[in-house]
Amino acid sequence: MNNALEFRISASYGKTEVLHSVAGTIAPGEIVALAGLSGSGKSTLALALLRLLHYRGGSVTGSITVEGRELTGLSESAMRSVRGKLIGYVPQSPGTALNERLKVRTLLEETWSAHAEGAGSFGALLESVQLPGDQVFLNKRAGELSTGQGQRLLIAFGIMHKPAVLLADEPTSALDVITQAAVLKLFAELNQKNGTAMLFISHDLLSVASISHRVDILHEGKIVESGPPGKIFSAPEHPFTRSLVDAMPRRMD
Amino acid sequence: MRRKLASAILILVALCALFAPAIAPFDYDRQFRESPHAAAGGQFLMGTDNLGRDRFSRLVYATRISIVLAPAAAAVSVLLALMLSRFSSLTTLCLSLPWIFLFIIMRALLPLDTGPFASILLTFALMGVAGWAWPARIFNASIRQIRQSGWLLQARASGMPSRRIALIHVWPHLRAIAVAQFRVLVPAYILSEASLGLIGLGVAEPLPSWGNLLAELQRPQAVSANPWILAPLGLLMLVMICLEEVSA
Amino acid sequence: MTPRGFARRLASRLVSLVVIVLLGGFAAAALVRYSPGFASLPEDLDPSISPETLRALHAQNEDSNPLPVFYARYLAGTFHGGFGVSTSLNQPVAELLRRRAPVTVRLVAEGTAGGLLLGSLLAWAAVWTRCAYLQTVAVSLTGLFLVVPPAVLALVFFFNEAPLAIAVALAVFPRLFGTLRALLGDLYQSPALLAARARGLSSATIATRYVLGAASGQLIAITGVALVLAFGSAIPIEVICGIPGIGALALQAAIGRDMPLLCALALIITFFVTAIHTFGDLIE
Amino acid sequence: MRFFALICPCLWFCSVASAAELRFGLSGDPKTFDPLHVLDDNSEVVRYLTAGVLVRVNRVTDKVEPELAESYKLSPDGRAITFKLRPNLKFSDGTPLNASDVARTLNTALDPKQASPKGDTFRTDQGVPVAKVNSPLEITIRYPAPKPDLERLFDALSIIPVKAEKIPSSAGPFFVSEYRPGESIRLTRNPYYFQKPALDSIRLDIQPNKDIELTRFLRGELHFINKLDPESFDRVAKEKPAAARNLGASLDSDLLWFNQAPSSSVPEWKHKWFTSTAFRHAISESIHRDDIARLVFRGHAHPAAGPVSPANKFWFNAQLKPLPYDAAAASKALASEGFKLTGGVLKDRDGHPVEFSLITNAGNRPREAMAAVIQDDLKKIGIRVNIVTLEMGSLIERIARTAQYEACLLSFTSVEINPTEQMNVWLSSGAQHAWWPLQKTPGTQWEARIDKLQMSMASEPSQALRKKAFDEFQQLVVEQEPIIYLVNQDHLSAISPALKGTQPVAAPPQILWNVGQLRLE
Repeated sequence: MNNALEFRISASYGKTEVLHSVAGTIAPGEIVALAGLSGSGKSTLALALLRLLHYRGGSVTGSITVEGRELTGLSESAMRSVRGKLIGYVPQSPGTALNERLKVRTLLEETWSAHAEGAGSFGALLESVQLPGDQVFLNKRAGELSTGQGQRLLIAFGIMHKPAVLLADEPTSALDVITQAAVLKLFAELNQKNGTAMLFISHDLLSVASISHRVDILHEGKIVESGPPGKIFSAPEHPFTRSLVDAMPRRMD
Repeated sequence: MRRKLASAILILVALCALFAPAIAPFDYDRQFRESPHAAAGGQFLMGTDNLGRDRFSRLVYATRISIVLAPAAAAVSVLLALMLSRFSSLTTLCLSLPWIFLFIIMRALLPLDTGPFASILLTFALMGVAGWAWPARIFNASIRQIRQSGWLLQARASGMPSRRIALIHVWPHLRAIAVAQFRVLVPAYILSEASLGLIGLGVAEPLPSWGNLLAELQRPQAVSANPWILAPLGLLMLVMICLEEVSA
Repeated sequence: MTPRGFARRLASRLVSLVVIVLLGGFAAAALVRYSPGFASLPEDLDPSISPETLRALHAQNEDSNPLPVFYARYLAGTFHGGFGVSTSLNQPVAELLRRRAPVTVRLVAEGTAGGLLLGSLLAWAAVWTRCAYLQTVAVSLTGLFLVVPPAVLALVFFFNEAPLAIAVALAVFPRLFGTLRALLGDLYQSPALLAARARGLSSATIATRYVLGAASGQLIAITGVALVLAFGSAIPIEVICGIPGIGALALQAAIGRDMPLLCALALIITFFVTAIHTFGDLIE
Repeated sequence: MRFFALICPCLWFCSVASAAELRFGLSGDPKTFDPLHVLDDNSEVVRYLTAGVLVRVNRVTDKVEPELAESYKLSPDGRAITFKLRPNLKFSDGTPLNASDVARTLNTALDPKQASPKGDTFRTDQGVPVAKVNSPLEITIRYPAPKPDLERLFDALSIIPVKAEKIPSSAGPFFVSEYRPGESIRLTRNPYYFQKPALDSIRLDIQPNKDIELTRFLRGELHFINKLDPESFDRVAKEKPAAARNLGASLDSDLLWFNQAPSSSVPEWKHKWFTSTAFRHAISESIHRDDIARLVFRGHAHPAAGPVSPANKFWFNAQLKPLPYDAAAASKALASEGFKLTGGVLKDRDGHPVEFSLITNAGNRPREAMAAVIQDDLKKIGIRVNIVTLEMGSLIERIARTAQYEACLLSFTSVEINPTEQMNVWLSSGAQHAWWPLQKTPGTQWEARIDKLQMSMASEPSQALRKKAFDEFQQLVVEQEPIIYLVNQDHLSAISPALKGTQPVAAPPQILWNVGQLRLE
């Protein structure tokens, strides 16, 4: 059986390479956390995997396969049918990623009709991300949502078409601790229910480690260490991983 | 309330234009040769011009022409600007070309027996097409900002077709500027039509237009002799303010 | 951005600026060359002139070279300092421009500045104060000056011996008002501005950092358009009031099919518009 | 206040004025200060005021009077003229002027390389004149064949200095002492001129806007306006009655003609109408000339009788009368030609509706109004006229080069009384032969006759015979109407009562012709 996602890519902005032949494999149903400091190229990786990096002025070389299907070399219109359908994406901050002028309903409908015919029904979807499905909510403008609601909505967009793999780029960084925990729990549930493979990109090792099956450490554009969370925490090998683990807050016990 | 009043006025003006033959007491080209430069009042509501044509009737018919064509041309320009604004070099180039020669060339290609109405239709069409660079230059900066936005990336990541993205996501952000540009272009085109008359592309005798009625204002003596010459200016201003109120 | 990256971007921008300016000049030359009347002179209708003299006059006025050759020679001449000799005014173009530029530059610069200031003030009044009365005033004023032909404005100012730069400003500001208001309205609601207010920043800081800073790209675009608009309204104003400036010159050149003069004007105007555009790009 | 510096530059110098400085407006910059290359009106004004000419035609008495030449003598055979110059003549820069300067001026004007329009007036079909300097103060100019009105030609020949500068020194009463392009030209009295004019200097303010010129005149900043439009004239008459001067009919005529040249833009059936004298006459008869004069020109114009304005008293054929308006007669004449009026639309024998386009130049309000009157008049007999106003360059190209038009409304401006000036319009082979430029041979008998009459006008030494030929020519034009003459406008001027010594005439340069006698009080 094919892996949900397999990639080996390099990415650069102009002449500066920011990802140096970063490779990864995610099996179906697996949750992989990718941790690294700000500026280590995490967001670049997410955009590179979606082949959206050129919109931010970057370029990608290498190979990306989703369920055995090679993405590099696909035309823009072919890529369009991949994005949101094969690869879901949950962006960083609902403040900027939601078009504040549009209604929730419009956003949902548009995301739906990108890959499906007819009118979608969003009750179950919204329920699964613990958002109300009533008219009042649907008629709200994106700018009027709270950050937690916004993030849940973005997750709903990400999983709407039951993608093979979900890329989540710092999905919890804008949230308070309690909401953060709830959203993480939501991801875990969705993973169990739908079997969606997930790539979690985060600087917050501790929070994502709790739900992931494997952790990759990204440092200066390279993956320096990879392994199950337990091993990473107990026996980090790479000096960078060690410093990362050491810097984590410990429970006061 | 104000909005309703403004819409009512606009509808009234539009109705006047639509039913011009019923409202105008005379034909716009009827020459009362015995009463040139007649004062306002009596038989002629706003007096007559140098050939004894009823100013009021001319204004009503002029409204009919200008009020339809100028907004249509402005809409064409704004639409073109939205489509072409990403070509910023082209925009700059078009902003600085001596367009007047394009119009002179167009006039040369046009047969001489083109009727006054066809000629003015073409004039406005040309203005609409040629006038895209101004709004495009304004859109250009906003569009560049939008391109950087997170929501655009999100929309792309969810696989929406770009046409839908433009329509659903981008347009709401450009709407205010587009409407502002539209409102500026309408009177600009109405006025330019008079100057295009100087190269033979404006409205031809005997057809009246707001452009050639407004051009009369350039003769201060004429205005002091018959203040009703100011009427088109007042009406146009009223329409512009109402348009502003309605589209705000 | 790194200094090197900036230098590279600057260089590529400058190259494209030169290309656009040259294209602008060429397009202008082509338009003039292929418009009717290029090969006719007012003297064609003068019965007192003999056919031989007429032929000689035509030979003097027309450059029979194909357009690309004409343009290449013209550009070569430009690098040697002059823009050629105006065919309609019979004077060196460079001298004409030098003598006439100051008046127009001043009129356009003051008109643009005045127009931007007036437009921004009214837009600010309409958006910021949220005062219905002020909004009505702003909208009515804009409506009024939007529909008055610049030529009429010029006459009113001329007869009252008022500064004509104000006439230019009055012709320009209503065309900017709507855009400025839309821009300010956007900013007014932006979260960044809200946050800035929440931090208790002074209005001056908000105005300079958040409004001017955030909108600098659009503001420069608007300034570019304002300059073109101001020049556009300076033409009838100069013509009507008999001011010997570039605007009146441009009209004369167009009527007289004055190829060297028109090319020079096209080059200069394209240069200014493109330069502003490039500047706007670079500072973003 | 930075802004205040911007108050129109032309207002700056209004305050500075010397005692005897004549001030008036010029509509634009002169294109040249070289007297031999003057083509435009503005250059001509400057040329006239600075011209050192051998003789001058008195515009009132029509007599030739001495200027730089104290006397002249025509040879009995009418081929040569001998001028005797005044002694001690000088240019404005102090260099002496003698007969060799006259010869050089004439030869320069005649040099084909110079393409001088002044030279054209001296050329004849038989050849060019030869100048012979007899002594420093005497010169003889000899033609190979008799040349009518030879002495009058020298009214327009300004003697030029050796040094060809951009602004040359002058041999006339004034010289250009200051030129501010786009603003003003100052002429100062030539200290070496043989006579002392009453004016010290003249300032010509370049003022393209007629309304502003009028306002400045009414404020007393300008001493006269040479040509006013009827509306402005009525305003002067109301506000300063003493200043309003109607100089009577001008030499100019407003007219229209049909394109008779073979042209791709004129369909064959229309070409048939346009070449038909009956059709042209019917059109002429259905145009209400009185209404044009009354409405368009506020009564300051008169229906034209023929190709020559009655202002040209000597050459005008007094037998001719303006064609009265008679739409009924026109309709009848058209009916007898096979035209039929059905449902308000006139159709020709083959059923083509009678309609044509009328081009004229844009931006000339009276002319556009005139076109509207004609359109309305012809509508009454079922003819649809499509008015197209064109910008000057395009208009000239159509009428002088491509023949892409059907009918044209324009005016002829005459600078001179002498009717041979318009020869190029009437000769079939003429470049300005309006209805068919550069026609190879005359197409009809009457055209051949016009050619013959014109040729004899140019060479016949007897004035009486020339007048006879010219009368016949006028009669022929009125009968055949290749050009339909509409009205002669009055020449309307405004002259400040402070300007004395004026003897304005309708022919150019109307007020300025006797600039030597003008004075200010």
